[in-house]
Amino acid sequence: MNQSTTEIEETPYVDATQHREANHLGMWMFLATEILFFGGLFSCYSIYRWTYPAAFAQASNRLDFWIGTINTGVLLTSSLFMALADLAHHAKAVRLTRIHLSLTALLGAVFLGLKFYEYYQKYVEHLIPGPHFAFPDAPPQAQLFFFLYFAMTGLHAAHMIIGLCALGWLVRRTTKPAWTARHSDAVSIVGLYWHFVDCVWIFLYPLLYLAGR
Amino acid sequence: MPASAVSLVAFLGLPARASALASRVDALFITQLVVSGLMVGLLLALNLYFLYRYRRGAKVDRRPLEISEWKIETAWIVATLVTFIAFFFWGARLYVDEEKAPAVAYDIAVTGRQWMWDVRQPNGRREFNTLHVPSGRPVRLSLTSEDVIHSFYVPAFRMKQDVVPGKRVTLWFNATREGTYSLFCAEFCGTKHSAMIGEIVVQSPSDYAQWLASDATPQPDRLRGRELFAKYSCSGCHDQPSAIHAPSLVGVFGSSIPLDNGEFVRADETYLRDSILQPAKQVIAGYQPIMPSFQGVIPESDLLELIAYIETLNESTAPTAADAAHP
Amino acid sequence: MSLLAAPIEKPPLPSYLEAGHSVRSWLCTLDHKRIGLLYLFSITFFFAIAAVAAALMRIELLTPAGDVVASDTYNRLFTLHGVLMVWFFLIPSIPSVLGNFVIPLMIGARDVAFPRLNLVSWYLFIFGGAFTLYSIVGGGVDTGWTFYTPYSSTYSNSHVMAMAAGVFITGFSSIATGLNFIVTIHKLRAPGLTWFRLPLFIWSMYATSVIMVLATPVLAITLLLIGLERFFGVGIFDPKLGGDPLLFQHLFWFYSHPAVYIMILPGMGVVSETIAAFARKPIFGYHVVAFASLAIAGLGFLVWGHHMFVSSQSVYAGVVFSLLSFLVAVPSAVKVFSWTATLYRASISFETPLIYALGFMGLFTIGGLTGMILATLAVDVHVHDTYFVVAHFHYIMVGGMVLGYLGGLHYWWPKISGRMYHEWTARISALITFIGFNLTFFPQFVLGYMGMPRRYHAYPQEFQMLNVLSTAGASILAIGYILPLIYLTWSFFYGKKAGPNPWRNPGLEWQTASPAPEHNFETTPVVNGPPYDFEVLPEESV
Amino acid sequence: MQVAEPTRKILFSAYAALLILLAVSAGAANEHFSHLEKLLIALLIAAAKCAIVFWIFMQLKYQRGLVRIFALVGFFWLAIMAGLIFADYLTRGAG
Ligand code: HEA
Ligand code: HEA
Ligand code: CUA
Ligand SMILES: [Cu+2]
Repeated sequence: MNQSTTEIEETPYVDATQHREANHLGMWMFLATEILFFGGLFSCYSIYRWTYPAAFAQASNRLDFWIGTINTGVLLTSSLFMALADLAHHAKAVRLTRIHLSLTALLGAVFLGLKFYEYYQKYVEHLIPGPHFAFPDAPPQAQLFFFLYFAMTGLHAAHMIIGLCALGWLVRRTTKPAWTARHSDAVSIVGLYWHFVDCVWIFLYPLLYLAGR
Repeated sequence: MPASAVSLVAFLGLPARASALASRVDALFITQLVVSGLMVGLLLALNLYFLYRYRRGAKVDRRPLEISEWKIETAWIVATLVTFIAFFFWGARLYVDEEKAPAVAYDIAVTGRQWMWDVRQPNGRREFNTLHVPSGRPVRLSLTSEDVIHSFYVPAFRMKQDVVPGKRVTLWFNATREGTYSLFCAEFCGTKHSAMIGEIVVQSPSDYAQWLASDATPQPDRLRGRELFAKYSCSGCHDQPSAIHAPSLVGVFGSSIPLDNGEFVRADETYLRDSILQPAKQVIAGYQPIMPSFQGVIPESDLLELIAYIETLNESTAPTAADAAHP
Repeated sequence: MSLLAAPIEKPPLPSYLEAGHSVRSWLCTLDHKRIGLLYLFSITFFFAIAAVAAALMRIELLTPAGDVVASDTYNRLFTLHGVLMVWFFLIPSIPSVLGNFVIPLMIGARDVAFPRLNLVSWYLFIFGGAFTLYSIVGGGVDTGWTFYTPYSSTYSNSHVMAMAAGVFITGFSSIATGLNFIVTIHKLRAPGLTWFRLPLFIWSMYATSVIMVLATPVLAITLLLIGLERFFGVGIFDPKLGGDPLLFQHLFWFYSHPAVYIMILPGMGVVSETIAAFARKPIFGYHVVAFASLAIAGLGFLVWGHHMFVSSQSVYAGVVFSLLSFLVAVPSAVKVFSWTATLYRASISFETPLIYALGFMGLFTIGGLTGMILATLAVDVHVHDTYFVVAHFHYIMVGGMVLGYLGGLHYWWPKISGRMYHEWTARISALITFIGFNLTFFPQFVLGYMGMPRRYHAYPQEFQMLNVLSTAGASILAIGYILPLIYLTWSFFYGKKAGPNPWRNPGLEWQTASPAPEHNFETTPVVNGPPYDFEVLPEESV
Repeated sequence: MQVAEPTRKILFSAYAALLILLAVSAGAANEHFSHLEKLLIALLIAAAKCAIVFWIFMQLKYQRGLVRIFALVGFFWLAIMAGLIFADYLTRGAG
């Protein structure tokens, strides 16, 4: 405990390993809360899909299969780059880290772009729940589907935006040598978050886009 | 029930018991009270004794116990578990019994809405915030709500059932004692939740029959309604099958109707009235606006009976050939 | 638990209270002890508002007619009371105030694992509180603390959105605190402090944190769905679209039943500490009591359906939930019995914290046993949503947890303030609370079985007698609350100096100065024995 | 502080597996299976993809027991929630 006092005053930890382990444990615990956060929505979805299979199938077919599929691929690729960034960061390859992080962010942005285009489409087609919702020949429960669709993908998109902010912050950090030298584990922590958000989409894709096929 | 329990009831001021279920629930409740009371008494006695005997400064033996803690822990875990499981079975048994309505029961429809209970007796007689029932025979209430969740609660029957919009639930009881009992709404439902109260009037079957027949207020008459339905040629299009593409009205009342503009409306009385007087205002999705307006054609009294008639249409009362032949 | 090598006679380190006096040094502090105090002030503030609401409700209920306030006002009062008491007072009470203060001290750490997150958590709490206050000032909310749909989502004309947002944000404060505690307890225990050397308060706080972390997100998403439903005008709990209001209830209670254990486990932890401290004996069946906390936390997630016995959920589900509710009561029973057994062959002195703990035991037992009665299907059909339920949860939450909180506050007060409160005033005030409490809430059991529904602004004549008793009790209870507020504040400035270890307790938190120094310990303590080892610190006077 | 971590090769193989699974999932959805079969296929594939991401990308493979438990705990609790809610819906009207 007799290291440089200023450093130790800042943290409650005895050494860097303890600090790192605590950070990881904390992040995983946070992800567990996220599972339950999204889990509430997934449970609602499951109950209604089970109760109104036909309405859900019919409504699901109004989603754009190809955008959904491509977006899944985009996210998976971004996850790969995120993992590579972490690797590069550990190897102290600053430039490579920065490039990988930027690519991750770029793909994330592509995903969001496609997503918002889809939202726009739905707006044009009057598929946004509310007074202007119009879906001729469909049972009322189709609106439930679209409500869930917007709630689930919207929440996911919000998480993506937070992830993008975190990535932007990391990219800026990589330009600061002092930070890189301290070997913070911020990259792997943000990485955990990013991968997790990816996993949410992995489930959203079949449940929303493939339900009616 | 033992005599002591009976006096306990009087002492606690338990509400009147007016259903077959009431005394069975009370018996269970009082047993639980007695067991809990003994438990609290025992703990109190032990604690006070220990507190006094082992107060600081008292000259007493304070050596550690010889028996293993695990044995003692196991003992009381098992003991509580057994007691609890016994109570569980007793309570569950009563509840499951109570859920199964007898095959033959007398059906009364009750609708909850902010903030009143709307009762429709089997012969169509309607009453508000009062429910007349015959004693000594199973009565089955079929409950629904038009807006938010309410809860139909009769303390004297030890009965309660939430009334949920969008679904119909049943509740049955066998009233054993004649008299007037409180009816409460037990689920918070807004401003006048505490005013959504009423009375249950339990009458002998003959009194009840007399009350039912005495019908002071004019009640919509099903046959008369059906007559009007034919007279104004509603049946020509709406009775199924029909050559003209018009929606069936069976079960329409209270349901949610998809309109051609994508919205939904609840088919309440206002909706039915509007549909008759201004049919073009709200057109059901998938139909053409071909119905003529009856504004000024149907007098108000007839209109009321027509609406009342449409409200009664459901699978079991759907017009039959005999009905159709009647006028 | 063993002692530090060196006695604490050296010139003391500056206490955490002296480490800066500026406003900034408080509002931007990362010290868990200061954050604990920030919470102490905030929850006292919210408690006062909620208590005034309770007082108004009790005054209204003096007479059967709804004559003091309008029915809409009354509905806003109990919603306000319930929401503030649950989310802004009781849930943060022991965890965020006492837990924050003593967990690091008890495990020999310098701070919690994420000090910055800890501060963020307080700001979230305040931010959420601000939303809630806004919704109150703007006209209030009338849904009850349970926010049942479709009333809350479509029919209520009140500030549901703002209040839901307030609770939503505060939920994240709760999550952050729980997460912090879990990681702290896993990672920052002093050398030698193995799991079975931990004080029972730490076990119960660990169990509490698990619930906070795993249940609260579901509340968040549920409130979000209500917000969306109000915003769009349609939603998934809307019966018109085929939505099911019961689904809302499932989600709400999936959080809120476990949440009631957030509101009792910390109290149980405090009781374990104080009974051991003033009986000068380890808690009987330490291992069983420790695991009972975890069992309550785990099983507590499986019983939420007992709030829905008459909601028209399936009969089978009702039966299963009833059975599980009985099972979750067993570990609570184990604790009560173990505390009693601890007193056997003990050496008991009647300091205020012990009096509160004894009050807890009695009132929690009564509240718990009536919980068991509520879990009994056929009986609950009758007493659901009556004053029987109101009495049940006040017995546990006020009689149990609030007494536990006050007891813990007194117990650790020397460590927090460095001073002693006036012992006899405190004992008498504990007694007043106990008497006032019983007078307030016992009549409500009877009212409930007689059939008086809850959330009633006006009620039939036959219920008046007992309601008057209850209101009378509440005014006595009020004195019991106001007294500690006065004498504790007084003692903070003028009380007798306490010294590091006024209770001569071997717990780690007592092995440092009072008030604790900024970084808790001069040297990291090393532990080499079980907890509650009173032999090492004999009472001088015996 | 040296921590075990995946190699580039492992990362790329995981990525390849993910893309193949995505293709299978998209393909199967357009084949002639029944709705139930499609749902099962889709969910199994999603679970597999999620497992790969957790195991390799999120490096659970290289973590100790405690972290693995924390990673699973959320799923376990979600299963409790969904399971008991379904227990209600599946048995409604049966009694
Ligand atoms: C801190 C809060 C807290 C705690 C700890 C509990 C604990 C328990 N609660 Fe309570 N409860 C609430 C707060 C709490 N409750 C609230 C706020 C509501 C109302 C919500 C609302 O609608 O607004 C509620 C409502 C509520 C209901 C629904 C009532 C209704 O609306 O119809 C039920 C039903 O089962 C219930 C049961 C239980 C049980 C079985 C326990 C058990 O955990 C109790 C276990 C303890 C014991 C059993 C005592 C000790 C045991 C012994 C000494 C054993 C010896 C005895 C024998 C052998 C007989 N509670
Ligand atoms: C943590 C929990 C907690 C606490 C501590 C309390 C404390 C109290 N509660 Fe509360 N109560 C709830 C949680 C709690 N309650 C909940 C969750 C509900 C359900 C809400 C709902 O239905 O949605 C409820 C509902 C509830 C009702 C039922 C309302 C209804 O259904 O219509 C009643 C009725 O008597 C009541 C009374 C009281 C009283 C008398 C106290 C007393 O302990 C308070 C005593 C205090 C005072 C009497 C005032 C003290 C005064 C001051 C601190 C200074 C103030 C200064 C001035 C007046 C100038 N409560
Ligand atoms: Cu209707 Cu309360
Ligand atoms: Cu509960």
